[in-house]
Amino acid sequence: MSAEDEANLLVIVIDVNPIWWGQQAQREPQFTLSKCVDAVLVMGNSYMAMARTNKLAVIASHCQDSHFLYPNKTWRAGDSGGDDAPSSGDGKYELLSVANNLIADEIRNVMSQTEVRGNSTDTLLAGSLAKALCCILSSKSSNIGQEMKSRILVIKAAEDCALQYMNFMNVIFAAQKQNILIDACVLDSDSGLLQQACDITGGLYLKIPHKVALTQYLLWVFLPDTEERSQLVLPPPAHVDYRAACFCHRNLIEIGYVCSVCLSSKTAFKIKLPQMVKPKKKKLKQTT
Amino acid sequence: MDEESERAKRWEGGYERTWEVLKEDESGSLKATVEELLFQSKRKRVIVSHGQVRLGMMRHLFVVIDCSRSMEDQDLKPNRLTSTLKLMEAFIDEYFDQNPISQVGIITTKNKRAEKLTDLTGNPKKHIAALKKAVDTVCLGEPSLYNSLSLAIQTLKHMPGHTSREILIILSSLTTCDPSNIYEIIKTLKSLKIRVSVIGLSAEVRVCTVLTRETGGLYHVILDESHFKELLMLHIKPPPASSSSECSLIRMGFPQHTVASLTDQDAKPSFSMSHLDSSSGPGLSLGGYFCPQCHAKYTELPVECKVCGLTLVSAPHLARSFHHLFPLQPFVESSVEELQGNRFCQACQGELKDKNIFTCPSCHSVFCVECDLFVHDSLHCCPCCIHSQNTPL
Amino acid sequence: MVNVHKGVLVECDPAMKQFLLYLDETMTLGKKFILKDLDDTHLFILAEVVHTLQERVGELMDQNSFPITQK
Amino acid sequence: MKVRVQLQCKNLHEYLRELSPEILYRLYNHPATCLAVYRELPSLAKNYVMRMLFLDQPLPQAAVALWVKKDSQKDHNECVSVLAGLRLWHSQQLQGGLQGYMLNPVFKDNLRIALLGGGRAWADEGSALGPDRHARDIESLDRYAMERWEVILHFMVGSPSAAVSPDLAQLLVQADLMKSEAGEAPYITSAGFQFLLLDTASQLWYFTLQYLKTAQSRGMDLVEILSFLFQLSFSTLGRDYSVEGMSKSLLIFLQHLREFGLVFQRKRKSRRYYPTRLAITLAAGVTMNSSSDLASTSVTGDAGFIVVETNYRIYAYTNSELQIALVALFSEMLYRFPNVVVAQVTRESVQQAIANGITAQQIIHFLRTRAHPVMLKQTPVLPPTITDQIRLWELERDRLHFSEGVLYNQFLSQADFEVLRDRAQDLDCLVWQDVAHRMMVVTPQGHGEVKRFWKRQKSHT
Repeated sequence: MSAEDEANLLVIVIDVNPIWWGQQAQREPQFTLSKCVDAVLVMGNSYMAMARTNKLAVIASHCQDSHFLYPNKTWRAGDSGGDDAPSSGDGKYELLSVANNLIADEIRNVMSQTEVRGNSTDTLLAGSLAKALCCILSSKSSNIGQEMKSRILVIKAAEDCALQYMNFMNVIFAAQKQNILIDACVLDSDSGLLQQACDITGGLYLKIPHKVALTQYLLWVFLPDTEERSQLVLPPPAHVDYRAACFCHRNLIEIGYVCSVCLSSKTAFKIKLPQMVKPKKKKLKQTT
Repeated sequence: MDEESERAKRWEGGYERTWEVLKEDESGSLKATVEELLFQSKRKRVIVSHGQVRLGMMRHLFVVIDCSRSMEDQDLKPNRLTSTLKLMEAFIDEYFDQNPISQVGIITTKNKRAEKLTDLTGNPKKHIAALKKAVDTVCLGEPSLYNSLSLAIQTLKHMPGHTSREILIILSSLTTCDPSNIYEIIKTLKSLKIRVSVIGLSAEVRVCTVLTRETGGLYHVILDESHFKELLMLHIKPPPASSSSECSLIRMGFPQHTVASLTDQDAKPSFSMSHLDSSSGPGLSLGGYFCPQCHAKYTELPVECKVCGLTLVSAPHLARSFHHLFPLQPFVESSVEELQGNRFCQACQGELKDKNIFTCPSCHSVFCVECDLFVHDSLHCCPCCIHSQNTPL
Repeated sequence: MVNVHKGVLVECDPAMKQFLLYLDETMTLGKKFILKDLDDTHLFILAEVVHTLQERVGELMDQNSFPITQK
Repeated sequence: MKVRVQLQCKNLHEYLRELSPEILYRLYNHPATCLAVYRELPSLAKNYVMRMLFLDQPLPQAAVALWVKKDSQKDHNECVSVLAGLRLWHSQQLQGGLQGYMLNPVFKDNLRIALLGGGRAWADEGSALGPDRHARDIESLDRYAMERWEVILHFMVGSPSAAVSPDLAQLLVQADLMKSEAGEAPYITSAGFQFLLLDTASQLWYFTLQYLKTAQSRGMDLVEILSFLFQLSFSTLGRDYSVEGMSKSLLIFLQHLREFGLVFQRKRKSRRYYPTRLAITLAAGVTMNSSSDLASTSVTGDAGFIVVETNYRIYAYTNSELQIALVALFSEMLYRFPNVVVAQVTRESVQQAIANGITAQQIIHFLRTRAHPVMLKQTPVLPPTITDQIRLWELERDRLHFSEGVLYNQFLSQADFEVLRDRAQDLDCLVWQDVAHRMMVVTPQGHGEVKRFWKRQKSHT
């Protein structure tokens, strides 16, 4: 049993990419964003109910922005709740109903206020993870003397965004340094980036076969903390592809050529074209 | 000694009249100024980062550790040698974490001789094992700068031109016993583009000043153990490459991790090539990384294939060094009073309580000190800039 | 034939037992009170002397201990 | 003749396990109880419950056993027995003859309600009454709670200024913390002394347990008040709740809680009440066993204040009469200053305390848990000379160990001795034996039976 002076923090990052969810609603009307948020709420409630010291944060990852759903800025600033805190009027644990209402309100705000600009269709997961790390760090420094174990759970819907590769890797290494697990629950197609994130930080990666049963997957696989995970039988680690992608055609390669200065990798084919090397050199000269 | 090297003794001046910095507030308490000082010291390390320069990403570094009699001095606890070796272990770990495709070798010098403790390799475990063993070394005699430098040169001069060749000397003694003119070897070092840096444990020595100035290295003398650590960590960042150094493409393999049992049921465990030379540990395992060229098996990366000589790495290893190439600009510090709107850190959503805030120059988001430090020290990317689509790369 | 005595069983360390034997021998309590010397750490004694015996032991302890503290 | 009684403090599960199944089932009818019970489960068991919470069919036992890895089978068995002991799940025959597990449906429904909503509200919100003109902030609530609780403790140590209601005084007597002779003011018992040295959370839980024990005798419904207690412990600090819809016995209970400082109610007839931190941390006291050393001292946020020096001096930086009285329980007061008292631990003072039924362990625990932050920096927190000496002083009293008995000796044969000894052993009244000298001692209670047996034995032969 966890000691009293040990706090746990779970940060859930939900992918709320409106384009993907819009398409999903047409594909499978029985599993929409609101269903997914409901599942996350059940997961969050179960987590907070487990122990008094369990803390929760929820971040929505959108196309342009990452939005903290809970704890909210105003919630944290004001003294816990106050009189205006809405109450559910049913048998739910008070703290949970306050949190749930907040999350529901916030997500409504996020979805209605942010319009999709331009052609950006990718979810900015790296940014959300970066914010999650900062959030974990700040709650760690505010509870000095308390042992704090934190992990991040990503609920991923849309495709990976190759543009984010570098930032994503930076976030993963920062998480690894801080001993923060990254778990991933993938709804749609496999995500290479998240596979690497889970493998490097020691988290669990699971692509769920039945989206409708999301709640059960969350409760069965992702609710147990690290200690219980060592006791339970859980899905085996994912097979991770660590091959590098060629910088020119983004093919995955087994043997390649790496530039000694910028560490970009090329296929053997490209190296024969001298003009590929030349502009690179020029660019570097400028920056020197 | 010229003007510049005289001024290099600033570390002495830094601690003059420290009491003048302290000022009492109205109630006669020192708390406010002490906090201010702490805040400043937190901030200091962030500022030192150079802009867009070409870096020597593939490094070949020889660390020379002085093991002369003076290493038995007890000004570092428990003594200089133990303290140095402990810090070196941390250095090696961090070095390979940040420069995964680089190599390190360790040389010790004592009794007027230089000895290779470990060869130039990319395997941190070997170095750390050697360092652990070296704790029992008997420190005696004088060090020899000349001998250790020439020993390092013998190996470094064969290293390819696109890599950066470096020597880091941790010197405790104030004297050195050289068989020949040391200025000759400084010339050789310069012509071979080997960069020599020195960390002095006792005081500044003229020959080291010249040595570092001529080869373009850094020369520091430690104040205490924490300063020592800070100075060592300075050498973890790849140094700027000389503009004349070559640039070339290196052949590398990106093996995949395969577990045999997944593919066929009656798989047998096999030996890994990396266990051939070390008798430690059980050599048999089911899965591993297979060299794409010759199919030799290895249990961990990065490694140089023992059979075909191909450097085997994984993509994340390359990615680890990327942040050196795209350093994050320092955030602009300003007073919290100037901020309009609500005072929340954009990253951690915490309230901005400190006097100063930090603004990212490209996306104008504000951050608190803690997040600023974290972003620059470990994250290496602005949590708000990555939300805009036009990120570099 | 079996003999039956009512009394109190005392369990103590050997040093303490010697003290009790001494008290018994010198008739400090006014009479002999040990009914049976059982073994190194056990004695069987009269029930009525238990209280006075405790006082005696307390006194002995007081004599053996000295104030460790100064006021 | 050991006179000392160790204060027994059960934790929540031990308490619940002793209740009859009917009462347990009724208890699980309230979401708050379910949540409280759930939180106290071992972490693995919590996950079991979560996995089964949304299943309506029983799960085969074999499948449940496969949830854990082979080397954690021990933890699994423990979880199974805890869950079964609290009647949170039960076995059920599956179709096809397999044994399966199924969560207690009452518990399942109510835990679901606690997590996901639905069902009836726990209590009426104060908001129905409109905002309170005399609203209390958290700080004043804390102060109030501490004041109330200290009055009780003061009453126990016999401070003249402290007065409590006859109900409470009677409760203290029933809990064996105080004793009262006819017509006299009650005085503290040895259990009471031990109680005083506990930390607040443990005190509160112990007291609550004692209250619950007597609750039925005062015509209260155990289930009702337990549910209310758990409900209180899950309420928000600084919010007001309404007494609307509470039964008469619950209202009496509320008045008692008010006296203990668990809730704040401005006037006896006031329609709203505020739970205090004491009520909310009640559940925290639940987890701690009486044996655990790491009981948190500062539930209410007061830092340690005691400095112990190797010269047996105690410096207590406090103004609280109560704390001074507690220190005085086992030490000799030397000086008294506005913010500090100086006391000295002496052989006499410690022996006095031990005679009062306090153990050396409790004294040391008291000193350690209330140690000044300066003391906390060193390891061990207390000087070992002091702790060892206090223990030695306790042992000193144990130099002689008396037990009343009857000595049998001068047996004629070894067989006779063995027959009688075995009989005494069977009757569980053998205190001591010496086979070589054919002597044995039995307890006075067993003497009659052994004697009769001996007589019968004689007549047979």
